[in-house]
Amino acid sequence: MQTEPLATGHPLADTIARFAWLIPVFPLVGFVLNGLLSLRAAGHPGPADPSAGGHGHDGHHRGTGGTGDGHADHGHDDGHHAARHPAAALVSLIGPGVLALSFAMTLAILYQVWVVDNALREPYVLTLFSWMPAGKLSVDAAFQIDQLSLVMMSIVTGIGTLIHIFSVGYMQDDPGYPRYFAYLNLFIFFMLLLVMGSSYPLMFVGWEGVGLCSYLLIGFWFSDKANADAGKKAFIVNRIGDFGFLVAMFLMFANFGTLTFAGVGEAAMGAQLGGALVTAICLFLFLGATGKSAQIPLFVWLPDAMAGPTPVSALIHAATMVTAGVYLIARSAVLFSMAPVAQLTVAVVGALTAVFAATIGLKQWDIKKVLAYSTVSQLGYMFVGVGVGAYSAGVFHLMTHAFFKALLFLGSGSVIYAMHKAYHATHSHEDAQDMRNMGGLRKHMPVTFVLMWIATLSIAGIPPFSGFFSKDEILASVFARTHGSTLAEAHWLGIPGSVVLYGVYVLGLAAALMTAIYMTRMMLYTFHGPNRTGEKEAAHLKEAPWIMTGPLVVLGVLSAVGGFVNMPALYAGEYSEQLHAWLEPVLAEGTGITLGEEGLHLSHATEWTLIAIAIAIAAIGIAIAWTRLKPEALVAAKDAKAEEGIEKTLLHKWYVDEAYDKTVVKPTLGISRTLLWKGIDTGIIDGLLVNGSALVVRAVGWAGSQLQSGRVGTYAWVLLIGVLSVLSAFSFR
Amino acid sequence: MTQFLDGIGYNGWILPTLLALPLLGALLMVLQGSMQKQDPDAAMRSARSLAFGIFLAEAVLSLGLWWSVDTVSPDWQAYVDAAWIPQWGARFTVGVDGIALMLILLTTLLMPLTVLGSWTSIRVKTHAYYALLLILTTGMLGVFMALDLVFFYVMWEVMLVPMYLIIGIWGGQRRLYASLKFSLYTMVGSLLMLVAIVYLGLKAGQGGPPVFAYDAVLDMARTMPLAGSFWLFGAFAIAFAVKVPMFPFHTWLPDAHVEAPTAGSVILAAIMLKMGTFGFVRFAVPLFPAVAMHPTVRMVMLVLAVIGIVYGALVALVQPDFKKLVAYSSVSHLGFVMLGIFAMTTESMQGALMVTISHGISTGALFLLIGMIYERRHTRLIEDFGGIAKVMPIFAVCLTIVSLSSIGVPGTNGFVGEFLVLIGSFPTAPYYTIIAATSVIFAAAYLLWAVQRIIYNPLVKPENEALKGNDLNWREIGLLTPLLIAILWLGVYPRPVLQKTEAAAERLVRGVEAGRMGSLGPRPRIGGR
Amino acid sequence: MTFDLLNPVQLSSALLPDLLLVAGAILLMLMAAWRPDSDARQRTVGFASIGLLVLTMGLVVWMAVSGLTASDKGVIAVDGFRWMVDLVVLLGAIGTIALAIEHNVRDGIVQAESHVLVLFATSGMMILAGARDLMVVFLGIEIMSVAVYVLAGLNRRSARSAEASLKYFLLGAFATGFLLYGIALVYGATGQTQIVEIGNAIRRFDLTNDPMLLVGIGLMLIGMGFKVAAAPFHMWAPDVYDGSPTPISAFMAATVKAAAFATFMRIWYEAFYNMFSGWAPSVWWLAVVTMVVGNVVALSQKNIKRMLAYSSIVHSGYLLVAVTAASALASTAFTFYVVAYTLATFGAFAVVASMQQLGETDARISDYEGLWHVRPWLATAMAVYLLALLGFPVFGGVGFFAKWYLIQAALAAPAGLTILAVILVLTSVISAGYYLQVVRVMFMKPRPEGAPEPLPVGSLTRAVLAVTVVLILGLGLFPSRLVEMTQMNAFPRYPFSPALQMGQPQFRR
Amino acid sequence: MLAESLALSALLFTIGVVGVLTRRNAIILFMCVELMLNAVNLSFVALSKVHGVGGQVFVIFVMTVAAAEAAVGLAIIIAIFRHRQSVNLEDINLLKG
Repeated sequence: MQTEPLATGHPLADTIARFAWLIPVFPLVGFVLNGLLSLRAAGHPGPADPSAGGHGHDGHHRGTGGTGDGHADHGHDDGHHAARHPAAALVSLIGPGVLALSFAMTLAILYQVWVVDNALREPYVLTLFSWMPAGKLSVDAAFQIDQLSLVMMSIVTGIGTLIHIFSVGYMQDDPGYPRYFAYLNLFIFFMLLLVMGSSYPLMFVGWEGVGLCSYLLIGFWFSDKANADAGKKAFIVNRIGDFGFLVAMFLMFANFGTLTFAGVGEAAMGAQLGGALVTAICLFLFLGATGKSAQIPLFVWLPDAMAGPTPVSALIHAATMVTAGVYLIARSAVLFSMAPVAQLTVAVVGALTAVFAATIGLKQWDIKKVLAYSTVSQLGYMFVGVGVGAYSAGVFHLMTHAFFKALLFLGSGSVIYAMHKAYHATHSHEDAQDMRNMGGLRKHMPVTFVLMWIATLSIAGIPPFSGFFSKDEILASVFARTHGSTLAEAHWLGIPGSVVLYGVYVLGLAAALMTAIYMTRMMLYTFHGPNRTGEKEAAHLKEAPWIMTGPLVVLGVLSAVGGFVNMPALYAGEYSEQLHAWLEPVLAEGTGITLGEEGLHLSHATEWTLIAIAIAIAAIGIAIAWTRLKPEALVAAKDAKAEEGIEKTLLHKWYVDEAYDKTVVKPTLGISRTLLWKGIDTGIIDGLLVNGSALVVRAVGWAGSQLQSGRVGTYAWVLLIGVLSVLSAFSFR
Repeated sequence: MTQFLDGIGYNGWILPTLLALPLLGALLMVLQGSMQKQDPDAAMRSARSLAFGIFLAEAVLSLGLWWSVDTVSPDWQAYVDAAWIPQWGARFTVGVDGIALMLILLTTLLMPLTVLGSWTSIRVKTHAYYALLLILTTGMLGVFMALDLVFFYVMWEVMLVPMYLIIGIWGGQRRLYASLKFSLYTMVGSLLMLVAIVYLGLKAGQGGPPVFAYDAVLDMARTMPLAGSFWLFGAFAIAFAVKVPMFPFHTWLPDAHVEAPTAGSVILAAIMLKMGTFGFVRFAVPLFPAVAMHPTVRMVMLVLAVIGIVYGALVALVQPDFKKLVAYSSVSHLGFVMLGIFAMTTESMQGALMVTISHGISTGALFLLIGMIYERRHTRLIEDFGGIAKVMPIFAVCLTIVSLSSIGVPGTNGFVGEFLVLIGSFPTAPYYTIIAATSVIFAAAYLLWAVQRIIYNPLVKPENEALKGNDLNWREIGLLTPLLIAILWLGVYPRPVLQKTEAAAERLVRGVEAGRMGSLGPRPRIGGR
Repeated sequence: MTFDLLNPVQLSSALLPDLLLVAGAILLMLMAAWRPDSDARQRTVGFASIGLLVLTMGLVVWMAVSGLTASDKGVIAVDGFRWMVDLVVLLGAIGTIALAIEHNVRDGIVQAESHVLVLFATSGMMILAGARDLMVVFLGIEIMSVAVYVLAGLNRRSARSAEASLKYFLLGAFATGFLLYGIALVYGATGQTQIVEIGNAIRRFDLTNDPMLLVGIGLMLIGMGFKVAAAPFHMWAPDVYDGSPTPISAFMAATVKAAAFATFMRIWYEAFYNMFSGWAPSVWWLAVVTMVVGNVVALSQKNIKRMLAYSSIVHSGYLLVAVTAASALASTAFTFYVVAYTLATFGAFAVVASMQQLGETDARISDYEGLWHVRPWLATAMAVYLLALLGFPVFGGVGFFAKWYLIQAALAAPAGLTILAVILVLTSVISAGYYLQVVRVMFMKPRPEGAPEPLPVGSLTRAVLAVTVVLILGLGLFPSRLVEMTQMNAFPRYPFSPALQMGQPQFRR
Repeated sequence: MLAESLALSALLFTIGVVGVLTRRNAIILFMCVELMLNAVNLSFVALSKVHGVGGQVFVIFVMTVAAAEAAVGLAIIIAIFRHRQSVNLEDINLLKG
């Protein structure tokens, strides 16, 4: 292994940062240990064998219907409440423990960056070994520590730690407990690779790795076909995006000769602004991002992904993995800024996704589905941000979203946990995730109730909660770029860029309105109004243990105050735009290209107007929901009528899944089976050419043997034919 | 290590020894078999131990090549040359370069595992079985090290009969059809190559006695006019394309794979298919660079390679039989190798070699796993399984890891090869590469779907529930462990392998570049260390 | 020394092995007729015959190594080619008698004369091997044929045997008519019956376009084609091989064919070499038709003897490739191929003979099902023979190099027979269909319930099997000695006509 | 004279061939073959007028061989007659395929 030549002399080289490779290694170690524990237990069938009574709870679980968490079923049905995994204590220590170590390490590096002068004028690249040297290609296993990756690392390890701790409580009774933490640790490892990798291929490793873990965790309760299907779907849809990522890398290598962030950024600076090459690279990269970050047209996997345990949804499908696409674009800031058309594409797709997903979120009954579509919608926001070249705004929203969406998911996890316990106690088979079965939970779960409202206000964009600042900044950035930026001057599908940007802005507002509506709706149905769980069950509803609510509280605080790190200069004075400033060394170059030399500045009046509009929209949304929706009128899921018309369409998510199934999946399978396999393979090649020629030869042989009649006369005639042929050959040469 | 090996003259005797040892073993096996006739169980035990011992010795012996072979040197390594049939110019000439080295090691290291994979599944005529396996090994190793075209051809054909018998005697239901199809398909290709080899030898002899030495033939072949070498290339290419197998010559493979016993499938996939690609790399392309790189020819090969990639994946998608699915996935994977070879850049060539090796490991492991579950359940139909992860968690873990490697998830060996092939091919064959890259989607689709239906989903079938407590035993874990380690090791740190093959790949690419311009270009020269 | 063949004493010396065999055979016939037939008697005469053959072989070897030659003027050749063919023929005869001694019981043949007939046929073949005069050729063919006509009908209890004999006789005589007419016309055109003189006359008078000569050669080609069972003159062969007692089938398939081909080669290379452009297209087509027809029809055979008969037809096609190639290399390839082919065919028939049940006359391939499980070595030996016939390396031993050599000859031929070589290999793919079919029946199928246990294999048969297998496999790994032997007697040693020497012969396909 | 003799010989030979092709009786077939051989003999004799005695010597050989062949052939025909009670070649087709 070679030591890093690049890093020597870097201000961070002599600090703890040179051990940054430990950050991903801790979770990897955790994965190995937990994995071994899980296998070891599996290998020794005993009283605590995970599959004991496996049958019973399978049946039970299917009874609950839908894609709900079935966690409480596992290991409980046989009545052995103490059926905890034998290694549970050790696992509970290792799983969150390794994460805490990583988080601590990240903080330590952050601290170093703080104390060392000019610590990160240049990114600190830590090369471990040469990974794929072949010909001109040289890909190193190297980590890049810079402001952007530090933000991401902090989010991943910080939120990760919280969610790990939450999981200790949430998953405690699951027979697959060590396996769960093994997967979770592995996920963190890959996520850290993704954000720390110093080149696209290394990022791709993490990219695919998190997809893999997502697959494993979505299908964690694989005994239910729906869960396993959801995992598979997530992986395959993601792979479509990965294809784009791959092609983008091919283009980069073929044209720039390098795949490191630094190298590509440098090469991109020299490329032609708006040239076909950078545009193509960016569009392919964006295809990758749409897969991972669930944007149109590849968003379909994310709602299904809710089949996984709820902490997984919080960690992977809200806070970290799904934001990888945003990170990818922020990482490629220069590249994207050189391709305004690609940027506009990103923004438009983001805006459309934001609105589209929000409409679906309006009519979902499953609490996690609401949050899932909300996530898709918010990711759309982030793409709008990075799409218009406001990379730091995108990253900002990424961060606040990580706070409040993790909180929302964990909160909903708390709720589901409580619902489950209640239904389990009464042996009911009702759906624990259907909001129609909830209602009035604030009495039973006050802590969760309060925290969830904080998150809701945050996501709706009510000041001073974090979501307000980030969302506002994105919308303001869009508005600001409608004039004078490279985007405004570009043409997207023939439409002038400024028109497109206005459209994006309006869509963003629409999405914000709907967000406020569906979030309020969710809160109303869940916590307000009368309880619809059932009389017997209601007695069992209670707040989750502190190991679960503890992390919720932390997230609640973050959701509430997280926005202060990047307040607008308009009113925050010297405390303004700190995140922006922090990220400047990484992102400024890209933003600069979009905005031009001197940048763009909105007048204060305009800014105040924009803020007012945003707040008004959020308030209107909440008001609409609060006044129009009547939780009292709701009936429990089992008594509910089927929806009609547009409501049904929304409930069925605009029938996108069905459309994909009809236009892509079914035809692919059909063509493969009937045309390719049965037709070409067994039909033409095997049947006609291979066996056919064999048959022809055999048939001719059979005919020949029929000529061999056994009669001397025939033989003499054949001989004569030979005689005549030979003689004529000799005579007529 | 290198000094020690030099001290014992390792390079001077290792290659002939590697060839002779299995033959000797086969002889021993036959002798032991003829002495032990009564108890088939006792025969099985003694036969498999003997076979394992011999293969292990072979593997250990071959390991020294890793150190003793100087892969950077332009000379053939471990070179041995002896007279054989002087009147025909046929010689016993063997030697290796970095490419052959890897394939030889793959073979020798995999063979002991195939014995372990056959440990309990082969119960009748065990001595004959292992004797054939041993002879097969000689043939395979011979192909990889032959530097004389006659010797190469003999070794090439030698593999056919043992495999024919292994499929036909110890195979499944349709073994007769499959074995015949396998042998006829292969023969069609190889006999045309025979004509081409003889022709080349005569030409190289320049009117005198024929010359079949690789280097001499190479020199001669590169000076041949395009029209003539077109047919010769065609003859070689068909022989190798059948073996690879390239679309549309692939239909023997699913049948052969499905019907062959586990070890047969493993060897077929892991090693024998590689002879096809090796043949392209060693013979068809460097001998006739002007033809191989002729725009039309190259286009045809690339198109077939890409068709193979996508087509194999799509057909794999709808296979009800897991073994058949893996067989079609081989068609797809080998398409990558062909793409890499005909894209003809150093990166793609090294990627092709990487795919060659990692496909051997992953698909070999897949077949071993299928064999293990087949021994327990006596079915390979995907729909017969479900929820196996609950009753056989270790099996499930292994299957998952191996499948991921086959899908090409980064961090596993599968990714490195495919990535290098694709990124290396893009500059010279961009559109083909993009189409080929779509297979990352299909590969995930067919394998994950199959894996899901096998180890996930509800556990409802009583036969599957009965597997409880019947998870992989220590032998099976032991035989999978090296493969799993290799999967991860090559995925994370493939550099040693890439370094070993780099010089050879680069020489090949430069030689072909020069050859298509009509000059001789760099090539390995005779002379061992 | 060099024999002067015009001197009767020296001529007799040159014919010493032939004379020894004939004389011995006459004595043995008397011995056989002396006492009533019995199995013991048959064995005694058989062993005596083998002894005589071994003696003759010794003489042949001695004459071969002592480097004897003869003047070109003469009716008999004294050269390596003759000795090689003699050795092949004698070995075949020894094997035939060895098989017959043990096999005759199964067919119910007790006549001791059967062995003597083999000796007479062998003497005819030896004459053919050296014949350098069309009269001698005719005599040799007839001595051989008349004996073999009888041998085919040796099993007097079997209607099939009688039918085989009749068909062979009638068609053989019919073909002899063509051969003889051809000889007459060649004689008419050149005024010569001596082979070398014919060649000289053609060169001297430039008869390449002489119609009478051409028709004569055509007719002779027909006669020869019949004897070597080239399609479409092959129709007799399957029936005759099928009906004859198995050792005799082996004798016919292996040695009779070798001898007939030997004289074919000698006439074509020594007399008609300069008529190349006249006969080459016909022989080319004959080779193609023979390869295709033999292979294709063999596929649908259910009887193993018939299958082997078609296989022998196929191999005639391959050998015709060597004739077409018309070069020194081709003649050595021819000799090599004949050796390999004789070993393999003979071995295969030996297995068929040892598989035959008492009184059984119809040897079906299905009888071999699961043979490996009851007679592993017999099955393995059969596999080796079949793979040798298929031309497979190592497992088929020398069969592969035989085919290799033929391809080499075809490709190196002055006329460039690339297409013929390709056809050769493509048709041999078809042959895999039936050769491997037998292998798969033997190895891959279970022994059927109630299938009769094969009779024990006698020690002589075992010896035949062992010798052939060892030779096939041994020569398959190290063929260079045999190559060396064949190269010592390369044709043609006679000058080409100027037209042929200048550039390529005018024959293109 | 030579040309006429050769023509006659060819004619006789053809008659023999046609006989072989059309007749179904083994003995008659054999007779036709004998006719072919004797036609050739005629050629030899005629040609020896040009080329010397070689042809005549050949004729002696042919006659000798034909006699031997006749002896063996008739014996074979008798053998088949014993099995089939017929010498009609249409009936003799046990061996075929």
